[in-house]
Amino acid sequence: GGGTPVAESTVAGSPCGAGGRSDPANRDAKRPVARCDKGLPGPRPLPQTVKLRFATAVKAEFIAPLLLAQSKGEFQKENLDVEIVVLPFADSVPQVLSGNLDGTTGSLEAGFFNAVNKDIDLTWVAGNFYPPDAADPAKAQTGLWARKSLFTDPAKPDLAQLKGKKLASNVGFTSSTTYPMAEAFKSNGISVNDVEIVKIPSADQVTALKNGAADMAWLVDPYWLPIANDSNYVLVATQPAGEPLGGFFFGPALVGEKRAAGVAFVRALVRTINTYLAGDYQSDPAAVQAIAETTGATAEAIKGTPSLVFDWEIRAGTTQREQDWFLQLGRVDYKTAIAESELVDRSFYTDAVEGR
Amino acid sequence: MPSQTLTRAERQRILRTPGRHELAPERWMRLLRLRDLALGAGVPLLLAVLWQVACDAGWIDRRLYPSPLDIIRTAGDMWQRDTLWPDLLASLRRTGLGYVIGSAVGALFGVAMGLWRPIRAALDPLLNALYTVPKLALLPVFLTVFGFGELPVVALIAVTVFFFIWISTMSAMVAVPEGYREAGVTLNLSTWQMFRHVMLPAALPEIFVGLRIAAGVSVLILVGVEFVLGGNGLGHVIEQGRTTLVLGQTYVGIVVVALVGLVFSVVVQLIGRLLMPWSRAGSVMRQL
Amino acid sequence: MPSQTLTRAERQRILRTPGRHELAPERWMRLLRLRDLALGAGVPLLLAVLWQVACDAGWIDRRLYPSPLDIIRTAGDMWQRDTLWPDLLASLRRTGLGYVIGSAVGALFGVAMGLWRPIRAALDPLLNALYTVPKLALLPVFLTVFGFGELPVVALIAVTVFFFIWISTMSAMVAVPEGYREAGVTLNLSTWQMFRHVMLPAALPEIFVGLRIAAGVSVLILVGVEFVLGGNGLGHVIEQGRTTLVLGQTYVGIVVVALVGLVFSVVVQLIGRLLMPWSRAGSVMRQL
Amino acid sequence: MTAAILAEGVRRDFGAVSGLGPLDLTIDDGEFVCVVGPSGCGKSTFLRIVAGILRPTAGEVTIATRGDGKVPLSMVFQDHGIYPWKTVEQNVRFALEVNGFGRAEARQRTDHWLGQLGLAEFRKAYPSTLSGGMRQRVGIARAFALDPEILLMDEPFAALDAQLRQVLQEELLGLWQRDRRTVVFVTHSLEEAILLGDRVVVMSARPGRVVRSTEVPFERPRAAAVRDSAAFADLKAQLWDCLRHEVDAYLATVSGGTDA
Amino acid sequence: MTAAILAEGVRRDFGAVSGLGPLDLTIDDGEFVCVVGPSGCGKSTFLRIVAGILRPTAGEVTIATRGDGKVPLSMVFQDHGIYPWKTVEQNVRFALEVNGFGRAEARQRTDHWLGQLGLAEFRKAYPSTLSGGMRQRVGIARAFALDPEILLMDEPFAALDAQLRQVLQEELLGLWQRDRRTVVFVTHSLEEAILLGDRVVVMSARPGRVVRSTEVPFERPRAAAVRDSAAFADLKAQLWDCLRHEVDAYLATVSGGTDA
Ligand SMILES: Nc1ncnc2c1ncn2[C@@H]1O[C@H](COP(=O)(O)OP(=O)(O)OP(=O)(O)O)[C@@H](O)[C@H]1O
Ligand SMILES: Nc1ncnc2c1ncn2[C@@H]1O[C@H](COP(=O)(O)OP(=O)(O)OP(=O)(O)O)[C@@H](O)[C@H]1O
Ligand SMILES: [Mg+2]
Ligand SMILES: [Mg+2]
Repeated sequence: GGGTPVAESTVAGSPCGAGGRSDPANRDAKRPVARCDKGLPGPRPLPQTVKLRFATAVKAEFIAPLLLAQSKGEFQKENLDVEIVVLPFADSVPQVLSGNLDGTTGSLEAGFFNAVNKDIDLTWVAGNFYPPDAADPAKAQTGLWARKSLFTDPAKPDLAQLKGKKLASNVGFTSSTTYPMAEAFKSNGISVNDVEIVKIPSADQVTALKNGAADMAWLVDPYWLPIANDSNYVLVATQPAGEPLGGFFFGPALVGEKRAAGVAFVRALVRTINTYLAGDYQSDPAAVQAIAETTGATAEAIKGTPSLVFDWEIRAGTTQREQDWFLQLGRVDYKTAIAESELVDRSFYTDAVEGR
Repeated sequence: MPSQTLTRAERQRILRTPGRHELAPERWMRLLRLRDLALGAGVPLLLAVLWQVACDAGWIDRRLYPSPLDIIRTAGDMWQRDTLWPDLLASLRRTGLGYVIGSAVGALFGVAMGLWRPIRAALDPLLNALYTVPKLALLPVFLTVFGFGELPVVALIAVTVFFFIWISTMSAMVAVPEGYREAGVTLNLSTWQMFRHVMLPAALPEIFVGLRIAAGVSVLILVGVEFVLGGNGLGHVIEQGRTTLVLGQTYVGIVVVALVGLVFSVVVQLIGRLLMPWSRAGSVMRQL
Repeated sequence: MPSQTLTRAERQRILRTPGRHELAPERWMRLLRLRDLALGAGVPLLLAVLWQVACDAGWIDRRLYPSPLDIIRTAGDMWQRDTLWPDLLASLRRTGLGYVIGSAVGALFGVAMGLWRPIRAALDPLLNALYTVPKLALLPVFLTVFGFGELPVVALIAVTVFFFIWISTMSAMVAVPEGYREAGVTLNLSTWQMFRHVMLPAALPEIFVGLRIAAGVSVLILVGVEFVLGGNGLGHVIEQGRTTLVLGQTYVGIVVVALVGLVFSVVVQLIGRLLMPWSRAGSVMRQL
Repeated sequence: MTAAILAEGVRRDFGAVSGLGPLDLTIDDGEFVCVVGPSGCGKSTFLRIVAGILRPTAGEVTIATRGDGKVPLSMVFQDHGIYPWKTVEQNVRFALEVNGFGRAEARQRTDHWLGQLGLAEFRKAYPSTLSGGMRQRVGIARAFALDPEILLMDEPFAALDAQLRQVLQEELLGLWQRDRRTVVFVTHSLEEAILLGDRVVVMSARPGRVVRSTEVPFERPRAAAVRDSAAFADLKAQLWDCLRHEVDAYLATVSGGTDA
Repeated sequence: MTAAILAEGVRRDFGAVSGLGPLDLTIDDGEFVCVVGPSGCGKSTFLRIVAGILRPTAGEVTIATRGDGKVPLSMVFQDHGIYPWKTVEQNVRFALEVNGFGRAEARQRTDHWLGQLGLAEFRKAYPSTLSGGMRQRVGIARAFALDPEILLMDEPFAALDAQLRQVLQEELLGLWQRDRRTVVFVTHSLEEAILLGDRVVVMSARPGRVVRSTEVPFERPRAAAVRDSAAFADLKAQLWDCLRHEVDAYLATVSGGTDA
């Protein structure tokens, strides 16, 4: 597991303190991530129990704040009764709209922007995580892995040499990883349109790399593990540093008439992160055990990938950067980017950490 | 005699007269065919109109479920942008190839297992178990064996179709009335002749039920496979529309898939009728 | 007379003698049944052994494809940790419920459409088109209609099973020889009696082929649905093993699914035999 | 006397083939009519029209029943018409039960007729395990047990041995005489026709019309000895001639083609 | 003379039912044997054993053919045994073609026999559009066209009208006399048996054994007038008695049970 500097100092008297906030524009890799003390911000139970239903595509480590908040009773402390259903992001959107779901979790894929563009009320209210070593390709992690033999100098891989090669992907350039990939390609002078997409599910992408069906693949946790120490493959691009590319999305009710419940929900998430998931949480057997129980994975499997940096904050410009690429690639069905103000609402987590 | 009269009054009369079909068979058949056509086209049309009305009235949220007119419009757009045609072609090629290969191998196994009990005994449990193995979960195996590109997609379709045709053919073979076989024995038919002239035609109607079922299955599995594999095809169109929430595209894909399935099924049934001219001979009641 | 002798020498002799089956029918049947069992169990076992050998010899990459022994070991582990049983139960409940509902409704439609041509004409094109609509793509609709929980899963299975039983039943009804119906007419059977005593038993063998096919389909679709929906069940076990790279778990799931499918199919066939005692009466050849 | 069956200009075409020519025939209430005619002339077709299985292409059949029996009409089929999924017993009993006979009566009648037809031992057997003649007997048992007002019989005794045939002929006559049922009996045996019928109707070759309708002059009950009488031989010879004429015509027409 | 068919102690059980008792029968090469017996006594079963469709449960049948015909054995089935998916013509021609007759000969024979049997007009018809008698004629045409060394016929003329029956009896005799084929002919008509056979074999009730085997003393060719001779009547009466005894025994045994 790895670790990242954490904002210290809690202002006495405040429910969390200055450490609970950071400048949204700051995307420095070494930037301290927002944190409060263990157990903070303290619960402020709602007058009446509110039932909420949230969707997640999978029960995996990266969604641990939601899972642990439920299993550790943090929602209960807020007088929230949260039900978690397993449903892919795209399928959950109609249910949010029809009120079957109060919110959903996911990443900034093209579908989110298309949905908002179609007046589907969906608001990004909290971030989720980023890998601890993001932006450091020297460390094996989630990112774009490529066959070493593609490059003349594997030590300093020139992405331009990926031109015309095959990229394994389960959705194509509509997911949130489009942005980091596109940036990496652009900085090497080629476009994502210069590679050929081979549609293959995430779980099978390593197989595809091995049998030649693909030359490269964006491997998410834990699929990069089998080739982490394989000298035939090299990591050429990673997720950007300090910038969650997804998180929690609220439907119209939570943003509107049930706003108090929305704040309580985010407060419980933030408290869960501070209490169980801060720093190198994988060194705490109890936390690993809790994650294992809620995700159904084994403790070893969880420890196989480094501790994630859970970050509830939303960086300024993330939605713009994602949209830029989707617009450029024609993956969204509108022409001018939607303003961040229509997509993001940071007031939930600021209210949570500031005790409002 | 009063009692006699009473008995007469009690008599029931039953009339056997020509029906409309007998009086003007050709006209009646034409009418029937027209009625069938009207009903067959009318019911879906009616549903579409109801759907449209529901959308227009706002009972259905148009953002999530596009109206029939929206779908037609989107389809027109996609057609003009040439984004539907290549996917349709790709899907047709895959499903056609997979269907033909899967049916051929399935029929082969079905025949062999239907005719020889030891083969049946040996393979039935194994194939029965393999039947329900989720083929998509074995994707790595398929990718390893068939590499990439069209081959694993076609193979997945073929493998799925295989099981349906296998079961239908085997059941049909086993169900052939023994009388037919017995007559064949006295005609000194060789195994091949017995198969060609007796077992196959006797089993054909049931095999064609299997072929019809498998036609639908091949389209279904095609879409399922294209959801995850192969970056084009109707399944891809649907899936892409879904994940990017361009739902018009998704519904266009669904409608096209449904039409493909309909045409496929009709074609299989037509071939069946051509191959089995005897199946309608002598039928009198069934026409009504 | 030499020519006479020659003719005699030319004579062919054909013998009709009791076969092994006729000489000791019970013993022979027992032997046959034993042979069937041995073959049926032997072939899968042989394949498993070959697989094991290939794994042990390193021809197959054990990290990607666990050996049979690995699978058994993992299954034992999972069993002891109580992580397999609840998923199996959940899956059985869903698939059982969906199968029964889907079959019942499918049979209903099949019967109605098989017996009445106007209904058939009206619904056949529509259902044929709906048949190939990828049900998973309509997940949002199902969720909106059925809410969350077990209901949409069961509904998806039921809807899929429906189409298979519908086609089989309808085809079977249409294929019932007219002679049976004609006899029923002279017996003054009511519509219900005609259905109950004539059409249904005549169609039953084919309907059971459909039921057997649908048994497998219900398991397949169950797994497919559980891949994306519902946080438990065998499909979830398989998918989770895949996404967390615990491949042993995936293969345990696959094997359990295969066994469930096998048992399901055998049960359907046994019920069929019980319901159709006449189907084996009078059969002499078929036993061999 | 009133007509039980009145056929007026009845025709039946099958596509281009006309199976039954314009046929006019009146069958009186309580009459026993035997129908003979060349193979394929439309005898079965006529019975099927009367039974309501087929509709005529033209013409009309009027059937009048007294209404004193539970079952107006029943038929013995040339190809047995029994159900392979019912045992011998079920085949008979089910027909009775659906026609309003009570359980007990249905059982009793079934037992009686299976016994009469020598099928008691095979009551639990499925038809596929029976010989051809036994299957035909099941069909006969069913029709007899139903005790219909009008009994249509299509070559019912063709597959039975001479003795059983005689036994059943007597059963049939007994049944007919007791309640004066109307019987239409198709047979290929002129002897049988003369022995059983009040009247013998000879049909022409396809499409079948009535070419001759002869009252049988023998008193009932007819002893088997009637066969040896000159009148019997004479009638038989007449019918034979009439029939031969039809068959010859038939063979002359149809056997043409490629063969000289 | 040598035996064409030699049955020694042939038995056939169907589960608990014994369908054919120990049967011993020798049929000479070129002999025309008619078999009569009560319905269900095992006549068809015996033919099926000889034809190789069924195996005996015990005993043995030895069949010796001269080898001078293309087809050693062929059979006319009681239930026709023709294929509904083949037209009348195909049903016959295909049987010829698979048995080594050349295309031209197969066509010629087919045409000939369809003509003889009055089916020329229906050559393109499927069996489901034929009358019962017509279907049976297709089966007969097929067997005759094959010109087998041993011809097994199971009630072949039962569904045919008296005239056609006579025509076909003559055809059959012609065929038999020309090449001295061996014929085993099951019938329910004693007259037919006496008229056609060299020998009449009477079988007992189920399980069938041979209870009587009588040479027919009439010279060939036999005129129809033979029927009127005293010897004919006498022989028929004898066979009738013998058969009645069997049928009575049969009815007595099986009709028991619930019926008095
Ligand atoms: N497949 C079978 N299963 C069981 N029993 C059978 C089977 N085939 C025939 N039998 C029995 O064997 C006996 C003889 O049958 P078979 O058909 O040989 O009679 P048959 O002499 O030809 O009678 P018929 O004159 O009525 O045609 C019958 O009693 C029948 O019940
Ligand atoms: N379903 C049908 N389709 C076409 N033609 C038919 C059909 N049924 C009967 N026919 C024709 O009608 C004619 C009369 O048939 P039918 O069965 O009434 O003859 P039949 O007098 O009963 O003959 P048999 O004595 O041989 O039983 C036949 O020539 C036959 O070809
Ligand atoms: Mg007839
Ligand atoms: Mg018989």
